[in-house]
Amino acid sequence: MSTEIDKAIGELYGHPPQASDLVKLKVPDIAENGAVVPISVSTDIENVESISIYVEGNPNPLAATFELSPYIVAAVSTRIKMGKTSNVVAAVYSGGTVYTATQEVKVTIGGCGG
Amino acid sequence: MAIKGKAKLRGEKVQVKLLIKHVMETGLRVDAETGNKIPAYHITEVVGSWEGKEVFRSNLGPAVSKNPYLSFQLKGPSVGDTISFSSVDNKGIKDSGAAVVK
Amino acid sequence: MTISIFSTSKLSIFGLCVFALNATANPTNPDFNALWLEVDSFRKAAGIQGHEWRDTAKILLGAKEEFKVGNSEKAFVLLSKARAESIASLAQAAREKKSWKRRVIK
Amino acid sequence: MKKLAFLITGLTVALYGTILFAEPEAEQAAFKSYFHNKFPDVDKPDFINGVYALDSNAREQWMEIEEFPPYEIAIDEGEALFNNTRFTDGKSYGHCFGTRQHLRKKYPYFDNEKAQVVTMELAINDCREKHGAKPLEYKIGDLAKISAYLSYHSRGDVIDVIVSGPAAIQAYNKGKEYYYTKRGQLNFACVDCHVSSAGKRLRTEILSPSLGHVSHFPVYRLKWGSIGTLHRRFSGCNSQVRAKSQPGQSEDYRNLEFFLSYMSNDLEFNGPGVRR
Repeated sequence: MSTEIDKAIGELYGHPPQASDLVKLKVPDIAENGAVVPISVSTDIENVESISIYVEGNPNPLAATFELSPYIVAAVSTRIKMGKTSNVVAAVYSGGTVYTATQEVKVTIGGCGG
Repeated sequence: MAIKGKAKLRGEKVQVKLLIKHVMETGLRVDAETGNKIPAYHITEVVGSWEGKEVFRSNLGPAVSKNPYLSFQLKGPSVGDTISFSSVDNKGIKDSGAAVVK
Repeated sequence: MTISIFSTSKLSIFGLCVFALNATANPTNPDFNALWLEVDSFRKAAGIQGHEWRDTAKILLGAKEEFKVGNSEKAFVLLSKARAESIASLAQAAREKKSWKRRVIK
Repeated sequence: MKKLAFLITGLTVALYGTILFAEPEAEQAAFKSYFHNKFPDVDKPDFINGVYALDSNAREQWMEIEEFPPYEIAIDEGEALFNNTRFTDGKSYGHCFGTRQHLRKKYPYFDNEKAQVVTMELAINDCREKHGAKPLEYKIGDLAKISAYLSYHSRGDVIDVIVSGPAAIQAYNKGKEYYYTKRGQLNFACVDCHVSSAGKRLRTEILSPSLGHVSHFPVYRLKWGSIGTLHRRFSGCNSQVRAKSQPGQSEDYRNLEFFLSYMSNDLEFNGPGVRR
């Protein structure tokens, strides 16, 4: 993971990230179109306070954050823009620890679809 | 109301999905005619509420796709309950919508 | 100095070559407008048959602009390009009148 | 003697008619079986899903977007436009179309009086003009939204284009010729990309099969970031092979739509759709 994302995570949560298998990140290996990349983050970690999504190759890596209440199950989805092939990072914040998962998404530039 | 919402009870959880009409301009694109940068214009915050309580809050940056889609799951609401949504963008323009749990 | 900027080999095939163009270094070549109109008529002829290419009209406009500001050499280069395109598109139109039939799935 | 002549004339006309008919029908069968043989693993009805019938990675992302597709906004806006528009004479779209249900499957059809192919988009603007309103732009915007709304309410209906009579067959043949003719600087015909090369990659794209091409329009293309009509896509294809594109609802595009729709007869309408 890049220091840029480490920094962004540090700024948001005040704690350094640690990679964890408990964070389930679902993104395509190859994006259909960088304009709309479906992404889902879920975890079995309890008492999740926040989930955030980062795109390494974007000028501002932080794409979105989700603040969770006790009513929320830790499973969120959205769609993000990606300018080029890069790592996508999901961070889950619970009990003073930031857990992360990383996956590369290949972005090919569109031509003719149909 | 431009926020479209859907809420479906599946087992014990309500799957909530919402779609907001918004250009989500990154601030990086250049206007082909004028050569000037198109200023960033995007939703900054989306809030979901149930029975007057805020249950969900999301902060969005310009890297979220045009016409943002968000989905989350709630524990608690039952069929017939209303989940309401509101959003605001970086120009302060507000939007809202609601979905009845099915 | 004489620069031959138009390939004449293709032209004669289609009987469209009414002149062999040798653009001279004279920046105010009086023939530009006549040549331009002719290439534009080729473009239109291809268009009527549904075979005009995407950029030919744009290139022709570009040639006109360049000529207007006195950039004659650039104007003739563009005009030459537009001419080649419009003639090739006319050739395509002629060829396709029959050859499309070979592709029909039977 | 007169009777005999009449009979012979009648027989000739009938025979002529049969010969004329035989061609589109046989061509349709050949077209379909080409794709069925080329992609034996694709369920026949699944051809309406285009490239997503062929590529599972792309299909998965597409299904995720279809969970709450961006064209739903267009459907809502199209509904409002269709129901709330009042022309200066007080009439509405309802006066032209009656119900909003099952409209899509009426189009395209060959109008013998007007001697031309009528598409749904053309009919929408005809309605406007009949009631004193300005026609809408054909490829994008409000017309595409109304088309999305009407297509949505015809989902599941079956494509059933009729090619009957000499004039209709002529339009069909013109559409066919357009489909098979190479155009543009790159010298490509529709058939070059969407038949023998369907399923193959062209740079980063998987080329979609022509069978079922018309079923899912209008589409919200991720590349466009908006909804657009079939004719917007046609002009995109023209432009990609560096041919001059035509205005929406040009005679060529309508004839092409007529031909392509006939080729996809018996498949279901499933528009609007999302495409990359």
